[in-house]
Amino acid sequence: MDNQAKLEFKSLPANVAFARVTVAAFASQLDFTLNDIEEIKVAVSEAVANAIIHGYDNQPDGIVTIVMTISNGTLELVVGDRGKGIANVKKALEPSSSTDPERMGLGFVFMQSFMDSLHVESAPGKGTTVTMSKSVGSSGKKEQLEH
Amino acid sequence: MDNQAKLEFKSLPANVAFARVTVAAFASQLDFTLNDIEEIKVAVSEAVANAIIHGYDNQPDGIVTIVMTISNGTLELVVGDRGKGIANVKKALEPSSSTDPERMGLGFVFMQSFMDSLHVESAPGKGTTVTMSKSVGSSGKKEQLEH
Amino acid sequence: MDCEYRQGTLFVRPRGELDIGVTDVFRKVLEENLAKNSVNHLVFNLSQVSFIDSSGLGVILGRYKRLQQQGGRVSLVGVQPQVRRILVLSGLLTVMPEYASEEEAAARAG
Amino acid sequence: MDCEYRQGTLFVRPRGELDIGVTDVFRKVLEENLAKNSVNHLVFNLSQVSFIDSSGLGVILGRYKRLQQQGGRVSLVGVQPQVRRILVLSGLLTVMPEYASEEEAAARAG
Ligand SMILES: Nc1ncnc2c1ncn2[C@@H]1O[C@H](COP(=O)(O)OP(=O)(O)O)[C@@H](O)[C@H]1O
Ligand SMILES: Nc1ncnc2c1ncn2[C@@H]1O[C@H](COP(=O)(O)OP(=O)(O)O)[C@@H](O)[C@H]1O
Repeated sequence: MDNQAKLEFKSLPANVAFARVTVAAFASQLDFTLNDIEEIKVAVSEAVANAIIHGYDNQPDGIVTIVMTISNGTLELVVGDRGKGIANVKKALEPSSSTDPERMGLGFVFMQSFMDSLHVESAPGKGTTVTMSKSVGSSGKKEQLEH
Repeated sequence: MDNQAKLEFKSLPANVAFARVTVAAFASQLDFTLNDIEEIKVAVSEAVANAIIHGYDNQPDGIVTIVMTISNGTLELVVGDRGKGIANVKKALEPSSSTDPERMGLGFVFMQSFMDSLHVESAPGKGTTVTMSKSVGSSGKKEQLEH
Repeated sequence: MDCEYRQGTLFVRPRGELDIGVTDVFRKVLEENLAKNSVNHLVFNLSQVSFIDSSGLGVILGRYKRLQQQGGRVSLVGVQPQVRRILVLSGLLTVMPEYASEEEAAARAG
Repeated sequence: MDCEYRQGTLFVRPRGELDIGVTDVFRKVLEENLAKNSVNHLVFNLSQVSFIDSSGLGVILGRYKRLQQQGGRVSLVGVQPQVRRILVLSGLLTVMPEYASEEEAAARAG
């Protein structure tokens, strides 16, 4: 069954947990394992935390959007903000490339590790859009390939 | 802490449970009791089920929206559809006034019983908007008044 | 959904949340079981039901009406607190007896 | 957040989900406790932590760096499976020893 939903919320730290629960509830319409759902929750936390901390510099009046789509056993998530944007996306995607000394620079690494695909589009001053997808059964396949 | 979020989803029966979990997660940012949260879940189920069954006549391509606002210890929910609308809102609000023989006509009764306020606006052919609110501590007060 | 037929009594054991996401299947399974067995007592074991709204209630009430026309009866077992409030508010608990266990419900079948 | 200081060791017992909704408080409580006690061993008891993301990890890593500069050490206790995967992926488990209990961590304080 194909499905689609969109969530919009203020850039408040408390909404990271809210976004996580919402996406997990939507994802549970597919036959993901509990482990898959935990991974999706981490990826959502990272993308939403980035929108709030980096995109909106912790200002609470920004709007973060998440478009969730289920199609053919795949969950696609598009997390968007209209914040400050990223000048060099390629560099931002590298591990430990945080622009904030108090942070680890692992957000994109986690999104990449826990989802099947990650795509980032950004324009300075305009905002950032993070597109991630994960298919049912893909974790098993991934692990098999690695062995 | 004031907060606001908006959820939009397709008019699929499976999304009633999804909407319930999402609103409950948002509501949990206030100090509601578990009982309050259960009541909010019933009210959301009724409003969303009505939008899907009555508003969109069970067609899956409609869009249901829920605007959730937290302000001064009060949760406000606005559940909207762009479906067929209600010709006589006053009559629809009466108990057992279902237009469907397979249904109980208790949806609005439950929304009214479980929330502090209920307001319905509708225009035939345009859609329906159900506005409900509930304040922290109101259930206790209500019961005290009744005794 | 788990159903068991024993000597005129149909035991039904739904699980989870009874809203419009599941009412079609719930109604269909009930109708099939009522059609293939001679049921004079329908027992809803709601001990695994954590949520119900008016759509879920509607399915129970619909089967109640059907059984009543045929001179049968409907009982409830294992109602959880949050489900009980809905049953009370709807008036369903005043027309359907509630028992502590399936055995007790069966014994009182009359 | 529950903190306990005993003979040079600070035991910290956060609960729930460690994301940016709680990291400010988490960091503040840690800094206060590290300021008022002479700590050479910091033990994070994560048995009640059900979720962590890179923001939560950042707070742990930040205290690790601080303790290391002062010649102190940081240990982990009670890491749950879903939290372990994040710790492994981040490399934190390779720099911080993990113990089965607070007692064991304290005993190995060296
Ligand atoms: N939504 C965003 N808006 C603006 N900048 C971002 C956004 N997401 C990520 N970035 C930039 O990319 C860098 C790397 O992100 P990430 O890997 O998540 O690490 P961290 O969040 O720990 O800094 C950030 O430090 C930030 O400069
Ligand atoms: N969103 C809606 N769009 C169109 N009609 C509606 C909507 N919500 C309610 N109604 C009308 O109001 C009536 C009463 O609603 P309700 O009290 O929830 O009872 P029920 O859903 O059991 O019929 C419905 O039968 C329907 O005709």
